[in-house]
Amino acid sequence: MRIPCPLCGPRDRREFAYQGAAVMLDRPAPDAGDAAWDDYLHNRANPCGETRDLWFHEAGCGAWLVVTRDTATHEVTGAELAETVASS
Amino acid sequence: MRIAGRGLDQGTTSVPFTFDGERLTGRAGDTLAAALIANDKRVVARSFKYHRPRGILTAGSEEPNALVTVGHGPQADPNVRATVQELYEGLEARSQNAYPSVDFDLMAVNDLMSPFLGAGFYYKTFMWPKSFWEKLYEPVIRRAAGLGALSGLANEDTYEKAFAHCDVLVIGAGAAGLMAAWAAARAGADVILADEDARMGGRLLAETEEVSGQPGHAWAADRVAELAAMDNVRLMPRTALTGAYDQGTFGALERVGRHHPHRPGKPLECFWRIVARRAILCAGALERPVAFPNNDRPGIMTAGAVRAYLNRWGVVAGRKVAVFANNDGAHRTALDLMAAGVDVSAVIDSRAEAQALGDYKLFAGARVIGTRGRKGLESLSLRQGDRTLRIEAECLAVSGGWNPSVHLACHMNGRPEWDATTLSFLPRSGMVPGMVAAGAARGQFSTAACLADGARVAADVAAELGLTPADTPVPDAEDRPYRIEELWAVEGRGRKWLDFQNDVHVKDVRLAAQENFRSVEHMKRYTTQGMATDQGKNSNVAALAVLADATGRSIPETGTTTFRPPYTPVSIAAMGAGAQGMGFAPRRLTTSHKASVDRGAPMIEAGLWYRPAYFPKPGDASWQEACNREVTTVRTAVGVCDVSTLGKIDIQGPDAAALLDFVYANTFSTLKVGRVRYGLMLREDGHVMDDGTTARLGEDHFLMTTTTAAAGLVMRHLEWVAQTLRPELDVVFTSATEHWAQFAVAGPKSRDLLDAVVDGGLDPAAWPFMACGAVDVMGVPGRLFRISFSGEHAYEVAVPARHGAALYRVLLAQAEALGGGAYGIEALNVLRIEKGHVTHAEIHGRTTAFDIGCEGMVSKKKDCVGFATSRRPGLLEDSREQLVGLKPVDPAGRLTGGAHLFAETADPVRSNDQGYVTSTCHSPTLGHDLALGFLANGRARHGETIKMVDHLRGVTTLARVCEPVFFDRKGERVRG
Amino acid sequence: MSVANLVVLSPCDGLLPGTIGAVSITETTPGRITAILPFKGQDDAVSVALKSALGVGFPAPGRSQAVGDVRTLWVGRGEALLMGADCPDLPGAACVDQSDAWATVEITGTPVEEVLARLVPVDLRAATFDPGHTARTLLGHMTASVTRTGASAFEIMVFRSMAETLVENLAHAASAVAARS
Amino acid sequence: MGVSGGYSGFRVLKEGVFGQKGWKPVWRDPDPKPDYDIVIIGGGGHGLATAYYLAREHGLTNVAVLEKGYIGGGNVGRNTTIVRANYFLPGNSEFYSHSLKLWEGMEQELNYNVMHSQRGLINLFHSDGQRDAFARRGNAMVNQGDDAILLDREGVRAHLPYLDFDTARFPIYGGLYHPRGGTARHDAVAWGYARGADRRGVDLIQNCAVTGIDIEAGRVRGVQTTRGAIRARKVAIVTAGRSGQVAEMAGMRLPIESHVLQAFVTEGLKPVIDHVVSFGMGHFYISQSDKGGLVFGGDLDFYASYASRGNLPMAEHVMEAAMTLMPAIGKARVLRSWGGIMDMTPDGSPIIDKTETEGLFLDCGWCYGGFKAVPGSGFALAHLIATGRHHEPAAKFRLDRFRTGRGLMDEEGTGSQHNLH
Repeated sequence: MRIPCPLCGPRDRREFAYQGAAVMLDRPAPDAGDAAWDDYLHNRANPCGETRDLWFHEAGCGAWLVVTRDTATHEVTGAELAETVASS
Repeated sequence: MRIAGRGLDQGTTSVPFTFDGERLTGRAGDTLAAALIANDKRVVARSFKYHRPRGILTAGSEEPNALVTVGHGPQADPNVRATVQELYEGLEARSQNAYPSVDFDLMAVNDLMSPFLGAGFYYKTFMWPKSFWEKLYEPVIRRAAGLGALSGLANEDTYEKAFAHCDVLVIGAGAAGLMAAWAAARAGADVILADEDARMGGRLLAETEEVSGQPGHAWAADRVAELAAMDNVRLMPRTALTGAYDQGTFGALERVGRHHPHRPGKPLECFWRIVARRAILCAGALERPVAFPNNDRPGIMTAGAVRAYLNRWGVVAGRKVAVFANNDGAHRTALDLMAAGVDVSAVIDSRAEAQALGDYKLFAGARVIGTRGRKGLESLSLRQGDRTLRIEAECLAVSGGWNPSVHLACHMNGRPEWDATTLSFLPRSGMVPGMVAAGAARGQFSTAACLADGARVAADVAAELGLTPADTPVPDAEDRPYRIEELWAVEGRGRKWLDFQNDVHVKDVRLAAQENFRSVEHMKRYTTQGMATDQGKNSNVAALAVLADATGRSIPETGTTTFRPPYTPVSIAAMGAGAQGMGFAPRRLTTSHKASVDRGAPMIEAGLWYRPAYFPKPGDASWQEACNREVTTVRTAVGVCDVSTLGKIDIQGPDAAALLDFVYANTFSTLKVGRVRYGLMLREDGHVMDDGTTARLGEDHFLMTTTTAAAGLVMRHLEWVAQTLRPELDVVFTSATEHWAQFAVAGPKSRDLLDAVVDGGLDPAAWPFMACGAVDVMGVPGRLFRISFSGEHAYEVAVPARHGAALYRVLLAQAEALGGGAYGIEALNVLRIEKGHVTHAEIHGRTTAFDIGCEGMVSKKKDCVGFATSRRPGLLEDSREQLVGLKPVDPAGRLTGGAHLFAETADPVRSNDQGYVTSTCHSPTLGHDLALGFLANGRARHGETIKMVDHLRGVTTLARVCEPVFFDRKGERVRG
Repeated sequence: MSVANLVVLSPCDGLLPGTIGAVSITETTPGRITAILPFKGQDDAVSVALKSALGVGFPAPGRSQAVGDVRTLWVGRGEALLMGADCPDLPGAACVDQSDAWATVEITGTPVEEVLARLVPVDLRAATFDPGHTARTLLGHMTASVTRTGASAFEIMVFRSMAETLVENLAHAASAVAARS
Repeated sequence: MGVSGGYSGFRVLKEGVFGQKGWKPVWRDPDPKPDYDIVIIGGGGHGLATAYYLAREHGLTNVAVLEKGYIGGGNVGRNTTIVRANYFLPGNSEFYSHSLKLWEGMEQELNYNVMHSQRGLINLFHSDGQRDAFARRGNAMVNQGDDAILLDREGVRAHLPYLDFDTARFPIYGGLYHPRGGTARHDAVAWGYARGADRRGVDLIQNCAVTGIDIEAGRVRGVQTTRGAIRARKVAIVTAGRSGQVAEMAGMRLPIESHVLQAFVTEGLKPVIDHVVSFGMGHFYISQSDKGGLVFGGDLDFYASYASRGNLPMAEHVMEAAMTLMPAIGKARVLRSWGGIMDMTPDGSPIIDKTETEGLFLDCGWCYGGFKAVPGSGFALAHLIATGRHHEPAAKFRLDRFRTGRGLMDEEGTGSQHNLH
């Protein structure tokens, strides 16, 4: 499996650490309440198909990425710097 | 036997080897199988279940029968395919799965029992009495099962792994593959051409057909030479593609050093990770046998193998050969044999309209219905219409048609489709993204079609890559149509074997259907069909056809099982190359490593680092004595310990403090420049992630310290926060761990020590507890932190790592002059337990700030990672297990790590469990054992006596619950 | 920099140089190394300041720049190493001394790509990885910085504490390559 | 009641004499009825065991098990066959203990040889700290009434002399020995429960995919399937590897992310490994099947996936762990690899619970520990469906523990949020 790092180009999966669904970018306010935090931290759409998830190029450039990927086929259709996604 | 004048390597040197201890001779270029055939060895193995005598079936890696052990001692290599193993001088091969010998195997008694040992019989018996399974049945079954044996000795051979990258990976170097590689290379692509055979050419080496007016093998040799001369082509013979993985990644196994006598240092095998923009699957096709009664006798081979042995190696497995097929391959085989002067006793063609193509006895519309010969084929019976005939034959060449090698194309869950013309499964396009099939791998069976297909597919691939395909002329070659008629199993008395190695026959498949194991997966699992070392390459399609027939469905309706990697088995040593011994993970060494080793310290692993456990001295009775001495040294004089392994992260920027406020539960923006503060870091789930001290070196400049074990995780976490949760913060950071060598200097005389090494001496007023700043250490710019893990007046002094070794020696010399010395992590652990400092034994991932008594550190005035979730009701309940100290009621009482805690009079069972012990030590300072642990509602129970029970070590001790600080509770010594 | 009492030891002290088959491995001494991490929006300013002070700018991802012995080497998102010169005053960036953090070796010889292909997952073929190209990647199980310095020469950097593992890994790979010929 | 008849050694001999002609289908292939008391979605190990115990323990036989493919085709047919009760956190401890007891009577109970082999399991440790952590675990096991023995280095050597005790990167300090741990023939477990349920009148309906869950006024009414609508008063979702998709039909989002876990089997070899060996530092565990194949695996590939296949980095890591731990198996050849879909919960422990929809039950989130749990899970879910009350040993497998933070069961201590296990 190869992940197209926007900074480094396509790299072997072994260079990356994984952190799950990109909904982790939408962190609730501290006082959002237990239900919001439960949903943020635990509940997942967990799709069989296209998903956006978070990868850390740990053995590479150190960038966090949002990768668009298919969980059924492992096709990777895109990768963006998470910082760009989070700042927009 | 060897046929004069045949084979590609005639007249080459003879090669001595042994088989089951017998000295034999083959010739250079032989496989072990070819050499065994040349030496008239018929029974070369025993089958898995019934221990039936078996001979060589095929001429390739799909061989299910001829598995042998090569070599001896630690080099012994079980389950080697004799059909793949190249002969070399001194090769030592032994047969397997037979006792006392492959010719006379006592376990063959199983075959007599076979009427009772049908598919799945074991699910229905061996249940009584209950205890007999482990004691009797299972050991007997295990000993009878298995094929070869491992030596039991640690591997001593070299294996390696490597990466390769290319534009186009061509898999298989037969007619299609050579053309594909040639065409792709001429278009300018970087090409890797891999073939599992030692010699490239595929079936061109095994057949007599001409290509472009040359013998096929000669044409292949020319192409290979041409490719070898091109800079953009890498030829990888002896390399089997084992798996197709995501985004154009392939696994491949190269046999590097298996074709010659053992050469120390040379790898036996290399496991390749090949990354290709495109792949062309030219893996050819595998011939399938026909299931007829007693079709497993030695001497019965696939027809293609008979031709390969004859044409490539000049050997044949019997004086009289018969041929049985449902396709034209039968005739081709007969003609080749006759041309070589071999007696062809009959050609049996199941197709009624078949015509003889030469001067041989043809039985059209006939079938083989039985065979004779206990240790090898002697004769066969055939039925043609109403008549039955017996034909003498020592070798029977069988062809049930060809199965395209679609395996790699199926590795990503794609299912091949049934083709009613070729009676085979063909790959669909797109099954593996970027891979296309060409030639026989997609059902193109004539040489001409393979050549043309290879060229065409390669041209398409080159165009897709933006290259300009060069004009690649396709040479002339035979272009006969592939004519085949369905024939899977022949009725008649006797077992009709499908899976030769696992001893699955037609009746087993029918029994599975009869018992309603109708799904192809159920049938496979119930009968073990296709689960042998060939993974059904020889038998799956026929078994599927039998199942389809038994269940009244068509083959496509019945489906296929899944092909999964690897295509051919891969040794663990190859895929795990480099890891044996110390290679499994990097070793991180501090600058004081050598000095510690020189002092005899046992070095122990801590988060990839090595740290000294303790420093023994002559006369020490045990490690405990050394540890006690080091603890006392620190408490009474001064000790020195390398703490460079702790993670150090340099954090700078206008928002550096804001970042720290967000990642730490407590506040850092209020920290003064030149001061250090202890920080507690939470995971977003509200549990403690790590702890450590952070120093403020400047208004916008901090240095964070992490634990040794969590350094990498914390770095990842900081990047996470900075890049995704708080991207607006103007802050940057980088690891500074490796630049610095840092040493703890702890004990009442630590100031005296540092006063001697810090340039200008140490002004006590400038260095209160938790101060930090730059100092020069013997002329070297360094840093000093007045922090303490031991609870003593202590410092940590850091210099650039190039000076680390020297500084450590200076510090030790100074310490020794003051009556102190080095201390290791055993003593460090005792010191911190005496002070009640937590480590990852306590912050083990399941504990919260509340649990460890640091709830007050979680600032309520700001958000931080883990803040909201740490407020969940379940994480703040008094009933939670809370950090406590434990002291034995009897000072001689033992406290042990991992023991559980109970009320004094309660039975030590789960329902009474109240907690557990995390850390223990013997405190030389206090003269008894100490422990930290977690106890339900523990903070409210100080003073209570509880029972500590360690079932595993047989220890029960009454202990007093106390505050988790045992020494200098007011912290006077650190400040003193 | 060193004084009489605090002797200097290089990361690969006692481990190198070495020649195995047709490759040679030597420890190199890049001089002072400073990690430069520009603050928000300061990338260009930092690059200009570097360039005017030393002639080398802040490198693009995957690239290095050199003027004589002074180099800048991209080592990750928003971070480059300035090597071979004291760091000029760069108000727009954090500058962190890393002179002692790295073990740096040069590996040279005809089969050098083959040797590194045993350890590094990145495509280092000359066609795609020119002199001056650099990659943060793995070498065995270590994170590493790999830079092509010539037709048959690469510079490898790993953290100092792993110098021994680096030398062992390279030696193993080189031996296996040499044993094939 | 059933069709397949009793199994015994005598019967095997008799059928052998008569050419195996007397063996009848192990289960029927009924068409679905329009109405059942209970519908279980998922014909894997847990679903089949649930059906069996509903019939056996509660006399409930108007039950259908709906399987979209073939029975036992999910993780119960694709795992490393380890059966153990060596958990230590409250909730897990009592559950797996109960499950192991059910294993120990399974063959006689089901009249089916699942080849449960209590050959002993050894978890290795490599530091003093790990020894204490394993001591905590072992003591919890003994507290629970199970077996655990703390072995020192020489104790491990006596059991496993082929390990690398001298040069391995992570030196062996000792091991936690669980003599009652072992393996079983995985497919047989599914078939045994299927046969047992079928014999008691449960309808096992293969090739029947559920496409919708009918809910009216907060109460479950039945399911839509590829073979028509089926009414039911109670419906249980027991679909490991597809829990998220099926729960979505009921409007639920689960605390689950599905991952791939690879496993490997070598060619057959004469007996060489007699135990189950677990090497936590290398995320590696291994045993040898009765057929002779070394069956082993490692950690998750670590990316969400439904592809049932993995990639090379983790496969290589597993082989590397094998080589550093037991270099004597280097010449064994991997014959086949496969990937299972693991429904990972945040804390790594499962869920057996009611849902907010009345009559709808959930049995999911088994992470990579579902096989050993088959009997215990089936027993507990049947109890919950039949009585409306949690079975005591499974009472802590609650869905709301993540929201409340109460009773989290994070055995690995890596965190109770996704992708840390």
